[in-house]
Amino acid sequence: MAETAAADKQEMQKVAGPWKEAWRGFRKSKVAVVGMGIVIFFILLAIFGPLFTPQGINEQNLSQRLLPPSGDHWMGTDDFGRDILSRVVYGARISLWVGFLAVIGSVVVGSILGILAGYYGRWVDTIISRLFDIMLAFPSILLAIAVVSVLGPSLRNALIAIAIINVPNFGRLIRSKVLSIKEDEYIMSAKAIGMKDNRILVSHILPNSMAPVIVQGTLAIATAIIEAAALGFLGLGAQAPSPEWGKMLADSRSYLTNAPWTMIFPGVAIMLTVLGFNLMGDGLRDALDPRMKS
Amino acid sequence: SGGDSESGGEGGDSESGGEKVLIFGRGGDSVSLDPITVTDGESFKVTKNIFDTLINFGEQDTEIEAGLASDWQASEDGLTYTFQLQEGVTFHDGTDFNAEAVVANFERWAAGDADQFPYYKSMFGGFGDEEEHVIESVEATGDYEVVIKLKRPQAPFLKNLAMSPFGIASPTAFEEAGESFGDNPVGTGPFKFVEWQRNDTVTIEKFDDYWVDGEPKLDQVVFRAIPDNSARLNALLSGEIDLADGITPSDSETIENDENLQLFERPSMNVGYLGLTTTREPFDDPKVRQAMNHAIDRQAIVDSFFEGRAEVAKNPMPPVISGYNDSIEGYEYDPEKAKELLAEAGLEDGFTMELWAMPVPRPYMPDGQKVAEAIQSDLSEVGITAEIVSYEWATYLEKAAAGEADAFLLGWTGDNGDADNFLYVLLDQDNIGSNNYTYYENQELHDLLIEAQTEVDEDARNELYMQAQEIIHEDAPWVPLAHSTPLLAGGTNVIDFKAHPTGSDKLSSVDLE
Amino acid sequence: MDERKTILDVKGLRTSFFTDDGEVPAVDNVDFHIRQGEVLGIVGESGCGKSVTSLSIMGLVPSPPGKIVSGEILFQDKDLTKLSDKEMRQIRGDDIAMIFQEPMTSLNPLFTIGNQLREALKIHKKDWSKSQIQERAVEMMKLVGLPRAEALLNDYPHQLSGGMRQRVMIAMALLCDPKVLIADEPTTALDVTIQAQILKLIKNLNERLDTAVLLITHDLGVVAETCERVVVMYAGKVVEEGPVHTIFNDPQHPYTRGLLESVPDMRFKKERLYSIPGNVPKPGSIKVGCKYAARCEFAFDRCRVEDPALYQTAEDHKTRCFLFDPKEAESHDRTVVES
Amino acid sequence: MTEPLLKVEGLKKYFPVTGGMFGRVKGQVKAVDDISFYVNEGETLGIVGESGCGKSTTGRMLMRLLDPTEGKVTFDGQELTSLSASEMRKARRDIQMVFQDPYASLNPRHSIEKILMEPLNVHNIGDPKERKRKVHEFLEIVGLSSYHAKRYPHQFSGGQRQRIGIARALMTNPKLIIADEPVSALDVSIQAQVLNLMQDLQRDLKLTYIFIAHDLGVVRHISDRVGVMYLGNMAELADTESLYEKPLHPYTQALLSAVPVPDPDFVREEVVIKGDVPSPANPPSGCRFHTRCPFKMDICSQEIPRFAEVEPGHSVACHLYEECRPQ
Amino acid sequence: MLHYIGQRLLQLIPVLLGMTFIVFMIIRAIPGDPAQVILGQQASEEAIKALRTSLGLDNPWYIQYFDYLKGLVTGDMGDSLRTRSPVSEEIWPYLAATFELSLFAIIIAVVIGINAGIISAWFQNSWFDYTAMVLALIGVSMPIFWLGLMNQWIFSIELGILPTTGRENVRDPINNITNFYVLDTIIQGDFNQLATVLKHLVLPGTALATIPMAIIARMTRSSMLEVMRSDYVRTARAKGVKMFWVVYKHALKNAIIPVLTIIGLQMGLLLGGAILTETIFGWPGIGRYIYEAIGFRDYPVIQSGILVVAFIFVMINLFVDLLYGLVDPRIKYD
Ligand SMILES: Nc1ncnc2c1ncn2[C@@H]1O[C@H](COP(=O)(O)OP(=O)(O)OP(=O)(O)O)[C@@H](O)[C@H]1O
Ligand SMILES: Nc1ncnc2c1ncn2[C@@H]1O[C@H](COP(=O)(O)OP(=O)(O)OP(=O)(O)O)[C@@H](O)[C@H]1O
Ligand SMILES: [Mg+2]
Ligand SMILES: [Mg+2]
Ligand code: NI
Repeated sequence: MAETAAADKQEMQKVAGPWKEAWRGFRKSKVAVVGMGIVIFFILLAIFGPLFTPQGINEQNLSQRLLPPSGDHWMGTDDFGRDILSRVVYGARISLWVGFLAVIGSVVVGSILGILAGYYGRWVDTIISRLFDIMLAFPSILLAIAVVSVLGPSLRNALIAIAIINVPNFGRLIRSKVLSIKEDEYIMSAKAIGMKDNRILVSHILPNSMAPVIVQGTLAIATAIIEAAALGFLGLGAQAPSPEWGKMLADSRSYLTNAPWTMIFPGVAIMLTVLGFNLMGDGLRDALDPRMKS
Repeated sequence: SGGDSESGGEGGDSESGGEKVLIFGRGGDSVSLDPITVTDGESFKVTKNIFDTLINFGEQDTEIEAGLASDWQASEDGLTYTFQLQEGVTFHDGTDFNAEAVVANFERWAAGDADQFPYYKSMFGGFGDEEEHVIESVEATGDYEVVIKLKRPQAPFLKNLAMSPFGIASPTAFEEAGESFGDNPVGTGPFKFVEWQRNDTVTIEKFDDYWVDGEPKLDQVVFRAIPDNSARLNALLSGEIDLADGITPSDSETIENDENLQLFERPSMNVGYLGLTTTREPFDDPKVRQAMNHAIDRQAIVDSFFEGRAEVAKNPMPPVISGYNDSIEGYEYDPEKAKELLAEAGLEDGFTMELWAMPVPRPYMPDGQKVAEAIQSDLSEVGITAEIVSYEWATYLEKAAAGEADAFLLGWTGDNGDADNFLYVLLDQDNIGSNNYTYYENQELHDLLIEAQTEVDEDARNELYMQAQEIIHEDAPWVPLAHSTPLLAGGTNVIDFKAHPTGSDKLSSVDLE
Repeated sequence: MDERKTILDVKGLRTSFFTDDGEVPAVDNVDFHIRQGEVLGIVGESGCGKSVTSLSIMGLVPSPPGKIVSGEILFQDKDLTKLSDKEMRQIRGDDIAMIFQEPMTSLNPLFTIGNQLREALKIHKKDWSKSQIQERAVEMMKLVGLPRAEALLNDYPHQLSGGMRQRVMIAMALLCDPKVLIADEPTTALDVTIQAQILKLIKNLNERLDTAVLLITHDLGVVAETCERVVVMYAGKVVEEGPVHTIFNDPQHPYTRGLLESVPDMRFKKERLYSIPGNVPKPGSIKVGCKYAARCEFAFDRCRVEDPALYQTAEDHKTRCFLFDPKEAESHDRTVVES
Repeated sequence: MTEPLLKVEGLKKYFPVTGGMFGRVKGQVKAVDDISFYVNEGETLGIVGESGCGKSTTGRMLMRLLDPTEGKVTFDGQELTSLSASEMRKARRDIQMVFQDPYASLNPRHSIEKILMEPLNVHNIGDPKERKRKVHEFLEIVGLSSYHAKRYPHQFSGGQRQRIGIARALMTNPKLIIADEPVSALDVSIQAQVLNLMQDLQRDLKLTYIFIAHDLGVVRHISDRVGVMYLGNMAELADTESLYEKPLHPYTQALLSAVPVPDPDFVREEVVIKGDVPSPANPPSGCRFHTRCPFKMDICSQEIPRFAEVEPGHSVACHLYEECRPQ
Repeated sequence: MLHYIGQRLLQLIPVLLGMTFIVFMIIRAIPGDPAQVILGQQASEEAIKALRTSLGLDNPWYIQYFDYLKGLVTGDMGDSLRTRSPVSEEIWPYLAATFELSLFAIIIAVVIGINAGIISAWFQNSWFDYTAMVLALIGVSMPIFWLGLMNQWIFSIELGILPTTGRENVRDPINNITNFYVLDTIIQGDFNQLATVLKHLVLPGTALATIPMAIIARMTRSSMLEVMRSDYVRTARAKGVKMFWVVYKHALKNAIIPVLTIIGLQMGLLLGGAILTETIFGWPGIGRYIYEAIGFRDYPVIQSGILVVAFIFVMINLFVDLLYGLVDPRIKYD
């Protein structure tokens, strides 16, 4: 007995909270770590990359148009003679920014609506759920296009549109999570202690419904980046001369035949970033969602 | 690349029975095939081949030539026109073309309203008894003679008649069809209407009884809507279409390098410009506007984004139009000069402005966004910070018309090749709120332009326009950028295709090898 | 000595799970045998390896991460661990059948009872006609005491109660007259009154059909009531094996004794329950010595460094404890244990 | 005779069964249907019954975690059923609960310290320092160490978690603890530890227990009096001795005879009942047990038997004993 | 069952009503005058005014809204402002085009996605599993417009084996009966034409199928893994059932339920969300129809178009819910 207690005590030195535990699980998955590596790489690129790029992002040099990749321009130049590498690097900032902000926006709004619906139920639930139904029945890209048309095309408005179309996804997720947690025994025990409803909401329900939101959020960042690129591609997102990747693709479409590098690199950049978030999201899901554990 | 028109995805089974079918890929679908009801070029591209007009434009210019009217005389005062009509012409429905038919068409048009027949209103001032209606009467004075009387002289009258909207339709057909005439058009043109699949294809086929001998040469023409420029080019490369409209200048190299393809240039009858809203600071100061003119390197823009397939503009109208003032010296690219002018205007530190760029390619400006980027970079050299702004096309036009833009890219394609259709429409104070987006106002200019509208003497009229251009040059409400040459491309098997400056091409003499 | 033939003989079975933390031996060197027509019970606390043992016999250890590392499972002199997948399939459900703990989830909810019953027959009785198969299914349903057998065959599992479903499971297992029936906690999920019915049924069938039954449970009451012989497992090992009377009346291993004493008895009120201190160890966490040493009152130094063997203490009675090592008997007085 | 600590009269809970588009009520599950009992201070009342018979529902109604459909609960002279929500929250200081599933009843994201501190925070007991001390004290009391405070639930075994659950219930010094199957999920050896702990605590802290379980052995071991529930009704309630030695209700008899006894030599008389427990959504008429009862009479399917004393301290709801009742 | 369908349809009414209202408000909040767009840059002011009046755009919004609703009740979805023909007639060919494309795409996605998911789950952690799942991840990470362009370039320009755009060979058009060209050619027994139509479907179809395929594969895999661990699969194996049948009979039927939802959702998404693909591949579909209508501020087309797409979306989901009932006997509709 004494022995076990000692071992017990020793084990206890590494106090691991549930998040730490999840992190440990996350680290075990190779793909997830690769995904996080990619994401971190792009985040660092977004923060520090522009400091090291060979050329300013908007520096035009019409005499150097459409040069293929070379020692001077690793990714070649575009139709303004701008260095594509510099623009792709700077583009990371825009895409990540859009991804994060749009998702944070939809998570915040979706959480509020979802919690209201899930916790208070009755007519609040009915109204909010119907609203989600309506929004989900919309073809989302059309909804985004309509929203951008109303607000005018710009990166900010594209971001708002993406945030809006993602709200019902998070709202529903949180609603269902709240509904299921509400029935958990520890909620019952909190009530038995005499805790007030709103306090239960804040200290028990909210933190416990966050795991799937984090997973979904990571994956949603990936989709948001693609959606932003799609809007940029349609001319409804970032405006010239911003080096947003989707816009870069749209701008260089006509050079696909004679200057393919103008299309390949921004495309690959989108794909890699999105892949990174997807890998990471998968890893997080496995780490945070005990159902997925084998 | 493997893009000769016989291979490609469709394989060899495409040519059924040796018929000559031309597939014409274009950017959009037609709105209606009743030419009088529409204003869009994509409709006219088709109706031009179904309908003939009394007067024709030249093959590749806007000189007037005989059409369904084989001859005509104008009275001295310019108020009466007598037309002799071509005999032996029949409509596709078998009915005869004659003076009665012409009168019936005019009557139909005059009985309409601006909503039904917008171009009639624009070109002839109004309808029926309205004061602004230029045409007083249209009478058949013989089986093949028609007399048109005007209330006041209209200099471009004959050119107006040559415009596609005024194609002569079969009275029997339009009376019978009523509203749905646009779905079953019947004219005298080289091709008969066959089928229209919305947003996809319009098919027309050879009219065997066409009144011009030996025409048309093709058996069938299919107009195919492929909105995406690259997709359209791809379709051409893979041989799915024979002719493609709206080729981006940057693709011209690809086409020229392909031995199976040829490039067609559409003679320029347009202008692309940067409008400076004269009611907004600081563009209310002519000095600033001139400075803008000096600050922008048009040649570089033309070289890069029109791939050289445009002429640098110095006037608001293209040189092909009579009355063009070639003696004006355009503002040369001179950033120093621009800075000086700005300093004179009290803006030595530059200023910040919005630069509006159109979201869609137009014939006069294949890529507004890129031109804007180039301008932005030029302006930054002289200390002006321009933020590029774009709206959806409909919003763009509305907002620009409301004077909400500081500076905006826009352009114009001539309807009838007349100077009036550029200078008056775009820069006269009468058209503020409409096509005069810069809100530019100059009484002297206004007087000149009004006078020119009724001046029948060609030389005197040209003189008036020369003067007008000088005034505009000085006031500089625009930075005229370019007169572009819109591009088309086709397989080398396409023979005798002549692109028309108005944008609608008659395909009666085109042949396929 | 029992004269019945040994039908299944497990020798030195070791089944491990290869996880991120390394090899976890869930079943560690387990030996036991079942004779024809006998009911053998395996008891032990949660996680001690009962299910893994039974799955090893069936060749159904989830793999990866599980694997039979060593040992033999002799069924009618064939070593099951060496059979090919195909050969094993022919034995499963035919010669050796199994029923599981959760009757609620062990039937496929999307197929009718009949479909699932007939499936086993279709696999193992290839030459049977449709009507023969149907007849057999109905017969088995009746045998396990289900009313309206024909009609029930067209029902889906969710239309049945837990007790009925467990009966269906039993019927399914017995369809092909198996020689061995493995029942892994067949009544844990059921209420006592239903449990009594099911246990009675199993016992009846065992007597009537002469099927050997391996009954796995953690309930000592169930063992006492149903089994002839008992195997007690602790942390992946067999700690004691013997006839049911011996085990309950004269338990030898300290764990078995502790276990028996810690169960509240319904018949009388114990003043205070005996409680074994500490927790059931996670498998693989104790690397050296006797796995029970840390919780054992009688543990001495040797227990903590050396793994005891299964000592034969009487005919048919074996114990894994140094107290019963004939060598230890000299230095340790047996009375210590008996007091 | 002193007033009992808790008195329950005519308690009912009907759950509506909803369905369809506007959540129309289609029927009712009569989870608890008219039960009455009392608990004296310092004693343990055991409640047994098969799955779904309404044990947990009863327990929850006592604390007003579920609002009763009908009936009265009087605790310590105070009628709980008429309290406002905030008054009830205060009253919960004195009644606490221990739950069945040691894995689901602790918030996985809170440390043990936080979990144990919560009741103190909620009821504003003591200052932060005192609270911490109290947490450590109770951890020791339930047989854990104070160094466990910083850990999280997943790092404990089931038995340890159940100790934590008990510690939490004790934090506010309650008078009554409702334990809803506190040992069902535990292994036998661990179960004994927890049962012993609960008995020790009762002795030391003068607690009153309502002990819900389905294991008749466990209930016998810990209870002073035992109530047997069947399908939302109380079938029988008596002193432990009298109930186990001389069960009156046929259901109790059947239940007792069905429990396997860890003694291979034990032979008992068999009272076999057939079939399964009917659904509470559609309970049988009359006596709810009549569908399975070996002694069924005609009256059983027509009339609901009264739940009343047949002997002092021994109540039963069965028509068999109707005559021998003291009027 | 009928009762259930009736109820679901009833439930649909407020959703669709809310939807018409939201669409109505959103599109009217878009600046830009339909009359101006229809008549074009060159039109005179009077012409624009006259057109506004004749289109009823001068009425207050609520009158316009109620007029629109009134029309809807009688099955009239309004007339396109641009072409002046009834939307209800105009929309059908577009809808059919998109439906054919989406169906083709979803069939590819389902056949490949589900099987890949099953095999991945079956041979968990094998090289097939890893490859399939990495491909699936790349699939969902790829902007489809980029994929579409690349495919177009490779398969039709460089290799010349597949057509780039459109639904048929324009030189040899098919006889249109139902607007579903595959169906039309089959009805007419013209298998050369059928081959042509299928060839046209390949590139846009695969571009469109990529994401649903990846999603379905991933979903099937995780669903299968969960089911494969279930007790009843163990029961089946204990009976001696062959692994193939364990997977394809016992596990698949259970695993397919959550996948069905995804398939329904994806099919719905494809219907309205194929704008980019339709643009790149010159496919005369509903997405582009609505997108262009937004450009033209063609209010009735936008409203009715979105309404129809949403309606189909909801109907597909209803259909999926009913399918559950077929697959899962535990679900009863009443
Ligand atoms: N798939 C698996 N992966 C890893 N470890 C496993 C797996 N299955 C079982 N184990 C481990 O093997 C040990 C024995 O498990 P087993 O299921 O045989 O216990 P048991 O005696 O049947 O318990 P219970 O009474 O709870 O059914 C457990 O400790 C468990 O952790
Ligand atoms: N929230 C609820 N809504 C509807 N029915 C409920 C609800 N909670 C419980 N029930 C039903 O009430 C009946 C009694 O449930 P309860 O949980 O009290 O049973 P129990 O005796 O505690 O069973 P167990 O031994 O399984 O815990 C059950 O039939 C159950 O289905
Ligand atoms: Mg087990
Ligand atoms: Mg319960
Ligand atoms: Ni070639």
